Amino acid sequence: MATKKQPAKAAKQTKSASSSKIPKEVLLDLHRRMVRIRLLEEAAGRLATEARIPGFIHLYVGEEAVAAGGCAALTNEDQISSTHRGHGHLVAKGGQFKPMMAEFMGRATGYCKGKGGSMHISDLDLNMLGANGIVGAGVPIGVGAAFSNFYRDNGLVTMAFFGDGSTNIGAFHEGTNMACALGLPMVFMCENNEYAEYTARDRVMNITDVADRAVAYGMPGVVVDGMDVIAVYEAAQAAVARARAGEGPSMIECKTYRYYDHAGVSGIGKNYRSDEEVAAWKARDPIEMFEAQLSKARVLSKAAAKKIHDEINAELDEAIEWAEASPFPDPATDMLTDVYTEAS
Amino acid sequence: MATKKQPAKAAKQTKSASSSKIPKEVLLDLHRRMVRIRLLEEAAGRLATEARIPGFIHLYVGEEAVAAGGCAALTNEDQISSTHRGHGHLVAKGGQFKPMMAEFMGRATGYCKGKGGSMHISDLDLNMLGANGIVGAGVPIGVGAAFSNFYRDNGLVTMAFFGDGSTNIGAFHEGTNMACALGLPMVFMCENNEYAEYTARDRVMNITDVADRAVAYGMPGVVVDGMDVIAVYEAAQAAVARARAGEGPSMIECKTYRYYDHAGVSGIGKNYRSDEEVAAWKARDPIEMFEAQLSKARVLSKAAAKKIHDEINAELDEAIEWAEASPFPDPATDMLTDVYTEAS
Amino acid sequence: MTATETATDQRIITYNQAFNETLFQLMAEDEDIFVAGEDVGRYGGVFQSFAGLNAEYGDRRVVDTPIAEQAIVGLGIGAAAMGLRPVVDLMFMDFVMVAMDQIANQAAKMKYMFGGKAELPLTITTTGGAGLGAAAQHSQSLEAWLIHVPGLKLVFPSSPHDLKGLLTSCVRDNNPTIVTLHKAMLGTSGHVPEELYEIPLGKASVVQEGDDVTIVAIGRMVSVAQAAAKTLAEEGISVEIVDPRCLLPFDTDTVVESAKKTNRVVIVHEAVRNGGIGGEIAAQIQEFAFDYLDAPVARVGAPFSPVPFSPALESEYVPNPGSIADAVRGVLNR
Amino acid sequence: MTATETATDQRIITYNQAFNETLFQLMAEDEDIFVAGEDVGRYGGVFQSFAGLNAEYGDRRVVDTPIAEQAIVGLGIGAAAMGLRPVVDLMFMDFVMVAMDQIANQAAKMKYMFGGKAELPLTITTTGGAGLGAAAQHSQSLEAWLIHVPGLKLVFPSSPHDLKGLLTSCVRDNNPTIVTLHKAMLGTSGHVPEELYEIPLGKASVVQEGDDVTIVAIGRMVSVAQAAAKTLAEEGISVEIVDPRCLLPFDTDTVVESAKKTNRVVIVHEAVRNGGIGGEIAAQIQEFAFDYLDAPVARVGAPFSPVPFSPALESEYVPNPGSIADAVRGVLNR
Ligand SMILES: Cc1ncc(C[n+]2csc(CCOP(=O)(O)OP(=O)(O)O)c2C)c(N)n1
Ligand SMILES: Cc1ncc(C[n+]2csc(CCOP(=O)(O)OP(=O)(O)O)c2C)c(N)n1
Ligand SMILES: [Mg+2]
Ligand SMILES: [Mg+2]
Repeated sequence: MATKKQPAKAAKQTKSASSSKIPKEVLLDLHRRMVRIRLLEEAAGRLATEARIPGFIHLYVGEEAVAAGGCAALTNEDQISSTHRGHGHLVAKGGQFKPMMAEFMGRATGYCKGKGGSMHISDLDLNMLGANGIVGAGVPIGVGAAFSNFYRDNGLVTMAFFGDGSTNIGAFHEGTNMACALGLPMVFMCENNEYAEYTARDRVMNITDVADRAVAYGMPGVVVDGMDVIAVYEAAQAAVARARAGEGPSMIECKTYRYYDHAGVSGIGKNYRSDEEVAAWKARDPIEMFEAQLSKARVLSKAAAKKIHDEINAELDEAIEWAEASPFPDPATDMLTDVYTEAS
Repeated sequence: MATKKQPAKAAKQTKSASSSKIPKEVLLDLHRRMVRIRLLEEAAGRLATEARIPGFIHLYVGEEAVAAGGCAALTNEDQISSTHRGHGHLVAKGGQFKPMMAEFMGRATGYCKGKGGSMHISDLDLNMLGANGIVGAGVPIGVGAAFSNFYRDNGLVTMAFFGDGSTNIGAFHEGTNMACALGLPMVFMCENNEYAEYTARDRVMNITDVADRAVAYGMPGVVVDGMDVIAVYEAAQAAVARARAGEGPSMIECKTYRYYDHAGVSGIGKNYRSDEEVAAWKARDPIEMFEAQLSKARVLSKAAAKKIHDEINAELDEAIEWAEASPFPDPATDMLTDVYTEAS
Repeated sequence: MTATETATDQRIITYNQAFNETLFQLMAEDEDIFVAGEDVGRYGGVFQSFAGLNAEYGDRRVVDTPIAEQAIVGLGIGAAAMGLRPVVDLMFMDFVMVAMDQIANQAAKMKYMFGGKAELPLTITTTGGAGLGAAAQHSQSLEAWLIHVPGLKLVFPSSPHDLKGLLTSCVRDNNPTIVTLHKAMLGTSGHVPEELYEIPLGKASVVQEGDDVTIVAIGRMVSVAQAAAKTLAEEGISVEIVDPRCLLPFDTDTVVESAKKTNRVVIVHEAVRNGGIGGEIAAQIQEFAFDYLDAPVARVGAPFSPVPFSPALESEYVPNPGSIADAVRGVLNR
Repeated sequence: MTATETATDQRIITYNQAFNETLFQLMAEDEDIFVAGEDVGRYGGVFQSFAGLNAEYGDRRVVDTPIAEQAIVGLGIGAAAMGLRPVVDLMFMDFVMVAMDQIANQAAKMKYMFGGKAELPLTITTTGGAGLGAAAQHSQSLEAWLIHVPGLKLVFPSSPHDLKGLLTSCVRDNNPTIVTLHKAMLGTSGHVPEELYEIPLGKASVVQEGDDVTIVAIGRMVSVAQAAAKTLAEEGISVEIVDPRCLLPFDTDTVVESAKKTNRVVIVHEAVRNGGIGGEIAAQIQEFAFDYLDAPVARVGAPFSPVPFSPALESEYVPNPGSIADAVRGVLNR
């Protein structure tokens, strides 16, 4: 008999703020990124419920540690590619509330002049390559950005965010394999929230850890607690360092959870997951856990944390007001612009 | 630090006819399947060189042990899906020379009435789902056949043949994952001949053994010597038994080699692989090695083997003559038939 | 079952319910039919179009798949080639792009490439069209691509009634068929007989008779054309509306006959006008009714841009009663 | 370099050589240009179109990729968005199906979806057309799909000279462009200036002037139309041939002007006639030259089947001088 291949099982691991040697500014930065995502998303959810935001909206609440921990390991010049659940990625990469809110609302002042909306939110100036309505499609585009870094030998790294469900689609496979074959400076950041829309992960793939897929491409894969922002951050740092050093891609699987429905804040037929399951994950809320850690480590008191929330909420209120006062694009003049780049 | 995933390395293994408990009829059957492929392909190559076969032609010479060993483990009712290099698969599944030759030549008497040619050679009556001009595309179609077996609970198995290069494309990934997720009765049979057209495997994937990819789908993967028909046959038998028992898919990687150019018998710019490399593989010719084993084991003498070659060559000569005497399809009557199935 | 039950032939149900009950009934009559796609099983589909099927027919016949459109269509092809009658779902029509090879290189061509031996009783269901603020990758109408592919059949029903009849015909057909639902019509109600019936593939419907001009309208544009016709009637313009219903094969005869009668034609579809199906239809009309035309065949479609997200843009992007009426006045005032 | 060198402006080289030397020259002048695709590097491409580039510019600028068309196009998109000027190859046009999402949902729409911020100086090269016995999945002409996608530009050169000028314009353009070579024309020779030059995208060429009828022909059909025109000239019929060259954007003006002059038009393309680009062109001609037309615009294209393998079928499947001449006589005898 020929020898069977045995999947290498990955161990999980969790970090705590107190045990870590991470500088205080970084801890506070991680915290702020997470809270900014959370509050933006809660507001967006409310606005969608009130029909003040049209179209589909996919909220990132619960998964903040992934975008925050991943993006904090990057410089502003590094690129990220994203998914349909892209608000969190953009905020973590430095996205501003005003043009985000305006975009959600389809206003001319939005990041995409109202042409993209939630599902295509982007800011290339922040090296955020756009949310994407097609599952998996952001991965090959991220590979292209990583190639440009390799081509220019500029020391930059591209981080591709993607969901567990997206790892079943062809574009994901082609992209990861190409990045590994070409040895590009790239980090593959899986948000494994255990569901693709309303279908549980174990019904559509025969493995428990998405990171096992790294084996297929010849890159290292690690599993981290995606509710632990420090665990994510440290894994991301290591992977980014590796990529920056020219040692090629690696994959990080973050075990995480989305609190709301696949789209919007609730939806029909929510029987695809149990209330107990949701509660168990919420009991490990990434922001609450981190705030408790920070408080214990005397980095950030509860009062100071509350002040940050309040500040961010005020910024959000202002952004919402500004966005709602913003004009819609004008079909007469704006419909056919931005289709082509004119010769200069 | 989170734990790194380590690819499980597969051991290679080789079988010899003498040590095996395989019945004599099966040994002779394996031999005959291989020789039938070899001689058909040599003839097809000659005819293409003489422009008696039009279009593209991808020869299977050197890889006979894979199709023969794989298909010998199947019943007639089991299905196979194929690739652009499909002649060998069809012969191994019972394909007849006359309609094959006629198809290569674009005659109305061919398997596909001249509409498909080499790249689409097929016989659904033999449960051969067609050669395919699109790399990787045969895999999902094979998954569909396997699903029909599962659906009908008929105990049949589908074997998908595919090249090393094809494992880099999305359709392969989607198909294998779906088969594993649904637990379908399927065997994934990789012909790793180390090249995709003119590009070496190690330049387009970062792993040595394609079977490592099985890990990503949660199925067993094995590596066998693809020049050793018994090794292939035994691995296939085990995988087929597993699938038939309802235990789901597995992957077999056969290390093999094609003797001729990617397409046709030679071609421009053959500097993509060295003469030494070709010679080294030819020194381990699957048919010569097997005939030596059979002779040593007193299963088939050299003279008897030669007689088999001669018989098959005679059958081929007849098929070629028959095919060349066959009519071409008639544009006036045949062009627009077979596009749709008419209501009955 | 989700159908509202009143007197059998007076029943009013929605477009989405018509889809759902038709699948229920077809699956009951034919054991070879199974359904597969993303979230179509336990959840009942993202639009609940498949609601209840999994509970009734189980995981074997109503299959949740991974996100893998190529493999979903491939699953259908291989199973159909083995004699099953698969209904596979591609959620949004925009996703045909991800599966285009399996649809157009494999499913459509297999029979021909195999010299006739393959028979593929495969149905692909999907939702097209704009109007929900779903932006550029979830709002397209791609029928023009599909009619260019020999081997396929394609329907785009404009009412719950037609949906039931066309879906039935497609599922029972022994060729690869594609049924496009309009996602903004899912809640639209209409009269639908309870029992299964077929609408022949390739037979247009004259939705409304008229004398002055013919509007050929597709999918949701049929009701928009009806709204335009109402306005125009007030101006004394009598509009005939033809709904091809089946886009491949196409009922050229009915369309040409209408053109010969009214001598003026406006074609309306939601897809981008350039390269849209309107070009093919216009070319056929001028070919077969050349001497009858009093004005060039006009086409109304989306402007040459991706589908914009903002409702402010999208509402003008999609043809509306005003733009259709303008086009009608255009061909009349010539 | 593979170019045959004679006097600069008298040089005769092949279509394939024109492609090759143009890439050499463009890469020499712009460090941001790289080439990527299957076997385009060390081997020089399956048709040797990329021969020598890898040796000259190295593995970094001439990249062999895995078989992964989605990732090949994605590689181009991401790199282009970051300011490089990628040329990515899809070997056979049939393979656009495998990469359709990246081409039509991503590359074409990114700029619009991002409110204008993205600039994608991306060029996709591929080979279309039948004639080599390459059967149903290696012989298609899919231009009709691509012209339906706002955001793309598409050229289909009919001579070595046009190939050089159009390829240069496409690579220098700051939008996603697709350059379709005809695989049966690779060995065709013609006069090609040595230095780089541009042919504006969206400008048709009047290949031959005439009075009685206009043939609008695409790609390899231009030379086939010329052959037909020769026969027709012997019958006293004077044919004007217009080659759009660029199919998106399309030079409606030149085509319509010719139609107004000759009053009769035959459109010829290799793709399946139904849903082909001929429908769009015919619709535009009847729209803008309605009062000038003495006969319906005729269309010659492939019959409604996949491309057959057998040369006996394929030679009749593809429009030929005879079928074109027949169509011309058809519009004249009306
Ligand atoms: C090609 C494609 N198929 C299907 C969909 C519909 N869809 C949108 S999100 C989604 C689930 C994605 O799951 P995952 O990748 O795990 O991301 P998550 O939503 O959990 O963040 C699906 C099926 C799509 N947008 N694109
Ligand atoms: C989608 C697609 N891309 C590219 C090709 C061109 N092509 C044909 S065979 C081949 C190489 C396939 O390599 P492998 O799978 O290893 O099979 P082998 O030829 O070695 O048997 C390529 C790239 C194709 N036919 N389809
Ligand atoms: Mg998920
Ligand atoms: Mg190979």
